[in-house]
Amino acid sequence: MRYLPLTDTDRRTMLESMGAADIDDLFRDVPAAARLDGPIGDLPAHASEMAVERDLARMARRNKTASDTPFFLGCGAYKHHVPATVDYIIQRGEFLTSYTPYQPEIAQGTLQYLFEFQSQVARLTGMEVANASMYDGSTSCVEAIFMARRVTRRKKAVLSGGLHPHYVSVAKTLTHFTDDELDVMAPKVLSGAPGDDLDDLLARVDDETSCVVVQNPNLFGHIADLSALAERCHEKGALLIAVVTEVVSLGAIKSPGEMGADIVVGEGQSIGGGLNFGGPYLGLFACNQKHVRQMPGRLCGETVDAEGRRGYVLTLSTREQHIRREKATSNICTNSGLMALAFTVHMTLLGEEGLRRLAAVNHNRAVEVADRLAAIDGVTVLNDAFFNEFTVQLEGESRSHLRQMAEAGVLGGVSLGRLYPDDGAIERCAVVAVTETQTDEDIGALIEAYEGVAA
Amino acid sequence: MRYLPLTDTDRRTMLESMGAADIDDLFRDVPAAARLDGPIGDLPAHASEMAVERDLARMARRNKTASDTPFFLGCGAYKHHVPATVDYIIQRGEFLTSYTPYQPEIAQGTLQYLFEFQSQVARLTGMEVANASMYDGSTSCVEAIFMARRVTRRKKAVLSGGLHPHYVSVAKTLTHFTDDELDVMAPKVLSGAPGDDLDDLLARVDDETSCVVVQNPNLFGHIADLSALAERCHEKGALLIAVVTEVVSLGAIKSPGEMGADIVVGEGQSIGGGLNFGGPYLGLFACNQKHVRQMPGRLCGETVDAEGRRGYVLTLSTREQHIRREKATSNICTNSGLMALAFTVHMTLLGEEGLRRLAAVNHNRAVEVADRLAAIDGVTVLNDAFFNEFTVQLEGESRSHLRQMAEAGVLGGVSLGRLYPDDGAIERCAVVAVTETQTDEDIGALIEAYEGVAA
Amino acid sequence: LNEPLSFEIGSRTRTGVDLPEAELETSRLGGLARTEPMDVPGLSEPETMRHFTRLSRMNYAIDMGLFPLGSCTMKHNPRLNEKAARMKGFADIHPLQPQGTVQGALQLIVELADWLKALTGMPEVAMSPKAGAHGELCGMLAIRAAHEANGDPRKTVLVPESAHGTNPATAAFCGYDVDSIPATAEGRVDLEALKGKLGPHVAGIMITNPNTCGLFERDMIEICKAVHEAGGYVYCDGANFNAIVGKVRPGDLGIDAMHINLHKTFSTPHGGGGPGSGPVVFSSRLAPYAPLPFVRKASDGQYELIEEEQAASGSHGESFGRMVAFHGQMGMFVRALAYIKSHGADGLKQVAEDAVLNANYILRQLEGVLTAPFAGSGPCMHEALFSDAWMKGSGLSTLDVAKAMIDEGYHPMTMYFPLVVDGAMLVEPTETESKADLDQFIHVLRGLAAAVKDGETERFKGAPFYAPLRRLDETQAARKPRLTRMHDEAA
Amino acid sequence: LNEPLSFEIGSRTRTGVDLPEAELETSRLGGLARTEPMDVPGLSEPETMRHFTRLSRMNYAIDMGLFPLGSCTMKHNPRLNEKAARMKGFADIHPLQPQGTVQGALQLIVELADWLKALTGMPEVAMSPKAGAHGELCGMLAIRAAHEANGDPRKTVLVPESAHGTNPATAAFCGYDVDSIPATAEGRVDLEALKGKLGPHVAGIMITNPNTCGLFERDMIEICKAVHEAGGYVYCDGANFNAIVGKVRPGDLGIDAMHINLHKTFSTPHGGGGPGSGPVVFSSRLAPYAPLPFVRKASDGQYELIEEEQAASGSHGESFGRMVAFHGQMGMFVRALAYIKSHGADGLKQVAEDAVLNANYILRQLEGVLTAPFAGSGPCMHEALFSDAWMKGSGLSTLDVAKAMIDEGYHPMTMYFPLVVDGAMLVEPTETESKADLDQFIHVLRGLAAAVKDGETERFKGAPFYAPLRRLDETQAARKPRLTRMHDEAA
Repeated sequence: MRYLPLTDTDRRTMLESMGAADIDDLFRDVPAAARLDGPIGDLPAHASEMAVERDLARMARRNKTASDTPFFLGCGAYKHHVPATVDYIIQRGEFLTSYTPYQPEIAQGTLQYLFEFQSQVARLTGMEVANASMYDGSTSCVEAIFMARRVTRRKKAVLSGGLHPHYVSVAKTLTHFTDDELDVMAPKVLSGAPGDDLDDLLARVDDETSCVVVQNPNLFGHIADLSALAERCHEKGALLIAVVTEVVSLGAIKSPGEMGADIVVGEGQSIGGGLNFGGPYLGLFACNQKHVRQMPGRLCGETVDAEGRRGYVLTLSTREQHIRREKATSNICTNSGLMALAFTVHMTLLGEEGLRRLAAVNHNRAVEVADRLAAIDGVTVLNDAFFNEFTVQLEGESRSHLRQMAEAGVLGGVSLGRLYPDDGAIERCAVVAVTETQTDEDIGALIEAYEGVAA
Repeated sequence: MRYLPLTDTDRRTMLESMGAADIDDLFRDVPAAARLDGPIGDLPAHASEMAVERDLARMARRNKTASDTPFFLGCGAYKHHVPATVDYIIQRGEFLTSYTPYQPEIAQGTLQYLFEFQSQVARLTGMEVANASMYDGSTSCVEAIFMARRVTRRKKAVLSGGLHPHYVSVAKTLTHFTDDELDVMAPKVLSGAPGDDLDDLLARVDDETSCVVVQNPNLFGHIADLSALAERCHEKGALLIAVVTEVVSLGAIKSPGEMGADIVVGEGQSIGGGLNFGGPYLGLFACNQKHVRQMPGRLCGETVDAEGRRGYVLTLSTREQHIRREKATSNICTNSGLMALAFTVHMTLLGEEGLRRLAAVNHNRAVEVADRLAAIDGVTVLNDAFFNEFTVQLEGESRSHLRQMAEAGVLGGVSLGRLYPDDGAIERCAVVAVTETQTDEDIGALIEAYEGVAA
Repeated sequence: LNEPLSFEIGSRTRTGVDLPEAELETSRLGGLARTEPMDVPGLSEPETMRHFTRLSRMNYAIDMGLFPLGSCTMKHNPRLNEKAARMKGFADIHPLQPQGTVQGALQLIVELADWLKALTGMPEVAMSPKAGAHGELCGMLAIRAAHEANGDPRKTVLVPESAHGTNPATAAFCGYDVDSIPATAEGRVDLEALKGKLGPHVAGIMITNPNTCGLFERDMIEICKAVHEAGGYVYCDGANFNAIVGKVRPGDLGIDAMHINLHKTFSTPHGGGGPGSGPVVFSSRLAPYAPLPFVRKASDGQYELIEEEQAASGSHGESFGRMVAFHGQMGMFVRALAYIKSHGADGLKQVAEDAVLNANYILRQLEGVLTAPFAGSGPCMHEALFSDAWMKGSGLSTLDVAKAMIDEGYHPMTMYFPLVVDGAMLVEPTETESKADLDQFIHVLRGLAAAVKDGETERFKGAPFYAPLRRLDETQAARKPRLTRMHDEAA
Repeated sequence: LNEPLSFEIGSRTRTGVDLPEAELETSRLGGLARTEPMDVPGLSEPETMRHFTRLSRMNYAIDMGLFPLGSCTMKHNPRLNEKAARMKGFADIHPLQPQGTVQGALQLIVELADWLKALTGMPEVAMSPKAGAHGELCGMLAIRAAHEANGDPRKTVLVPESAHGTNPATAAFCGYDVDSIPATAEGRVDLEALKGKLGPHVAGIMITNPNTCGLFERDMIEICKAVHEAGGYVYCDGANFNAIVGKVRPGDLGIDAMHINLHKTFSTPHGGGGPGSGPVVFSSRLAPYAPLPFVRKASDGQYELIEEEQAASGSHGESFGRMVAFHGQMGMFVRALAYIKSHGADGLKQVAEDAVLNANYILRQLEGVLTAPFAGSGPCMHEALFSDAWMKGSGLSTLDVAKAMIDEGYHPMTMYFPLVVDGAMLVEPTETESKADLDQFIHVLRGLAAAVKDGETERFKGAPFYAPLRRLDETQAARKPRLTRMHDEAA
């Protein structure tokens, strides 16, 4: 077997050296009743690299890829161009095959990029500090709710109607057995500002509220000014948690920090990451310095070595499970290292200038597409403010229309019926995302597809 | 422009520092008549990575690839499976973006793999030494002819009829203006042993002959025992140059060294290299120690450093052009470094055991395919001895038949009419190559395709 | 040679991408156009390449040498896996595409799930957990959900003292009290003590097997029986499954839930800290509570995704819900399946055998030099545990030895874990080390042990001397944390 | 930490591939089955990965820092190029496939050829030469063929004394005598001396422009005129085309043939010594003699390959023939075109400007410290030339300074070339260096110059101290060459 360096001779020599008769001698502590005789039957035997590659390629070919088709899906996962440099860097064995940097003397590569990553995320979100990343946006979000509980010592979280329904589900699941209380608002199909009802949200914040969770741009693509909400939260002693699932938007719109958010969580997949059918992704988590000791997840900090040279270490690990065990801030003991590296490399290539340009291309093209779709009879664009995705309402149920487009080779958006199956008004909606990756031909195909189903 | 780090501010500062008014001040030595005013018209401006990638991908998609189709072409370029490890290693920046190892203290990585490469090539070919590679098989071949002239001080080279016609062309081109004499034999469509007529070849070796060049397996896939020819050459004071275009064959058949060759040249693309539409490939060049100072190309040798540690350097460069100028053994001043690295890595993964197995799979499958083709009415298999490719003769001109198969999606071999356009017997022939990469379905499709054209 | 921060060499106006200088249309931004600077520096592409290449060269990695971190299972990461994960058909598909357009992706998830079920002998698997600790959470939530469904929400989870820190943290996260079970003198769970703690308040046990002392829990079947009889469930921390894959099926031991760290057993790269993936297998008793989503092969041969909508109307009504957005770590699934198919059933069995053989070889070659507290407890499994007793009186610690290993060209072993042993050194070679590499490692450790005994204190106290940096001041880092580049710091 | 040879750690029976243990059928091998051992060791995949990863880490590379090798043009190698070259549609097609199945590949060759013709202002290009020196050969063979066709086979080629060694070697290879032209005191070709050597025996001149002193040959148009008037052809060594691409078209200067090193001007990776690619552009006077094969876009929009068969019956009957099997370095063509399209016409002009600006910056910043013999000859082009005059009397040589640069973290500059200057140091930064990196380099060289003047001899004589190895004994290597691992050496 190509991955196993021991030869049969090695094996014999080693067994002899320890006085073992055979390999099963070393498994003698396994209860006899549970020992397997030989390879598990029914399962195939080992295969050559060529055979495995061919087998997997066959499965890969059964999927319609975003690059090979006019593609307009978003809702928490976005298709952006990732420079080839990014993938080269994350494949270098020194990054790919290293461990968590617990030995900082031989892990400065990982530690320094984490410090750069934390700095980039903090600046983009308008916060003071950020952690070294989490599993994904949805888990960052629920961790923020738990953090708000620790900070405010209150248990009621208000979740806005524009929050991604998967994020809502995750929050429900993880708070179900704790005594947290969730006040989950239903999404509204409002013309002009679909998703959240900010006035209603404002009204729900009271002295029991630990936090308000609001997504911006929200699931429906709408963007809102969160300043009043932040003010209200702070009056009542609650924290405002802002969720960003399309981090490229931060190149064009006010950061949550500038609008007064206390914690910003998000999905960082858009920068450096591919679609990957939903994972691995990159959870972002940022807050202000005063709350840092209640923050979950790994943190990298600057220090000096024995000769006074600058260096980086994992720090504040007294919050973490391997030290605090059941009193830890979270049970999480990993981050999303390679995805964070991909983010850092891509963000370094972009810089502020590049991100601004990228955001402008995304937004301007989205405006163009929205206007062209709005011109179709039977298609209504609900948003008046959006970044790179927006909601269209059709005259009938959108899911079958979108399947029909897919069969004709156009992936024309996310049908909200899939995410909110029981709501008649929402079932007529779809979210259309536009990035720098669609060609003019792709856009033409999209318009034609909507004309086809609206007709 | 993403590859250019200077900013406009940098440019201004730098120009000022040297008292230059503008950049064109630095180009003032260019005659005014030849200076361009601005970017060359008609040519497009710079483009984003995404745009360039898309543009090239569009061209790439217009080609029918060997993996996506039943594919049986050989004749000097072979489709083999290359392990993913190989491509990872050759992409590491430390190998990919390094220079010729003239500074051995910071180039031991390159130098040591070259030493390993030379050792591997020497052992596979059955020779004592090998160089660090050349452009490709065809240029190695003509360099061997020149080397034989230097060694023997004779000028007549005899080229066998089984030598790849491109190799013959290259030899003709490069000897045309020197006073070398080439005796080029015509290929023979002999049943049993197509390509060479060894008896005729033997008869042509005389006291004027500097070398005999014979390919094994030859272009027609036939393999022959070269021992008698070697003996004859040595009697007459000539060198035997053996050409190997399918280096995997050395895992199954006697090495040219064992059969008495004095120089072995070849194409190493089969190990570690892709098809790449013909380039870059890997020229192999091996000979015995006594002729090493007449050898062309780069050589890596073992030595020690100032502290006595083993190390490697480029050596015997007094043969080379940067020292000897017009008296150099060759004008070549590069090798095929990355391809040699790919060969070395792949060969290290294979080892003797793996190469033997690989060769056995190739040969055994080729035998099976040959037998199945021979069973078709109207198809004759000419070879009785072959490694992984063989010649079939059809009842009509093969080229149109093979084009017809290609249109039906089967790349069923190389039509010899393309390589020898004016020979009626040969125009009915095609060479079919079988490696480890064809599936049973591919073979089924091939048989069906031949049945179709023979019918 | 320190590498500066990108913040020190880049600038706000430089960029390594070529994008049009389009002016942002602001009329559709609701008055929210960003005006504050981001202050994120950009670099040209060549500068970026060098910056990160140089950084990478300050790391140690499995590609460079033995990585003997016990319990972390740093094994060879095949590049075939990387190549497969980058096939466009897997890497370039959206999680919310119509299912008809992602049949191959769903098929891959089902194939991997089938392998995991077959290898563990358990009937159900949840694929979505994003890492080992997330898998633990998944398993414990299922246990909690099962008890709730039974109308008997118990309060306590038993955890052996040798457990990974994530175990008690996870139990607490699910709202449980944690009660610790002591170890026997031979390093295993004390069965009698365990039985003494069982009762109607006990929701279950979280047990690691092979355990973190590197030993197989001989009494596993009895432990499971006892817990089941007391109405509890058995969660197994599957971090060490690589020691027994293909040799023992956890389902045959009586386990109810176990997570599998794909990177440990199935070689997905650790990546300096993730991304991980931690599918959880379930017994039939817990299967109904497993989280959404699922992927199933329907009777018509189509693969289908079962999410909230289908579950509400179907057979997954008892699922405890969703743990993550979308469907889990697809990229890791592809890598793991590539590895599994490469090994096959015979190869995976060989993996466990070689991992255990290599660890025992190290244990036996070093037990006379270092202290191996459980050397008499039978063969170890995939890792060999040593304590610091052998260097008592030298003035040196486990940490010093670990740092000295860096100067010998090795990453240190796991230190001070498990907690049941003083100054623990936990060595896990994995199956992808050759005998020659093990012999070299043993030789180096023997040399270091001799140096300790010879009183070469400075060589240890000052170590590492030959790493990119000397020892770092962790106290200073934690006292006044500097976690980001300040805006006002000079470039 | 020396890395052993694979021959020392591997074995004949170990393998890192999984292939069936099929028995070789010998009946169809004509009695020629191999019996002698190959003695080529195999390693498992993890061992192979480590072996070559460790080896790689002993190299210096452009990805790690400035690589100031004059005349070698070590510039950034974009990874986009690597990605494009690996697209299956380019990497996985056979050179002898029916042309209808490779239209995209032929199109790519035509597109690149069109760019090269437009950038050089020349009407024809031969794409097949495999490297720069191979391109030289191509150009000189065309010149020879043209003279033969004119019935006037001349005997002599003029080559300036500052030329690359490949120039005289190539001329000799084509059967010419080489006559050397002296340089003027300002480092350019001596026009009068040149004119004096012209005559009916002169086939042509091989001239490098910008020349190897880093200077543009001001008299280039006159040189070409004089050579043409004498019935000769002008071959230009295009190694330094990167200094003028987009600024000057060689065709406008009167050149008849010029090779282009794709790696120097168009960033294909150097790869530690190849593979290269050296297309040759031709004036209309030489175009008929250009080698086979060609690719052409036919009137029906199809791309077609013109090989021996078509040439014999068509318009390429005067071609001097074929230089290589198949059609040239496709993989390099893809990379070069990716680079060219990325830059576009505006970017390529900027490439030349920045390359020249960076070199002049170094020249002017260092001319007061080192000796710059041609500093008064006008601006340099893409490289700055220094001599060793500034360190006369120090007992140190150019070599010593170069080796000391290694300890400062740099690859040395080109040494002892061109030959027209004593102890030459030829520095070429290229356009892909930032100002900050140039300033750092200048700072280091100033420091070294000061150290030379301060008599810190040992720092130079012993250098490098901080490289993987110290200075290597090249004499021993050449005296009794050990070029391969001996069969009888111990493992």
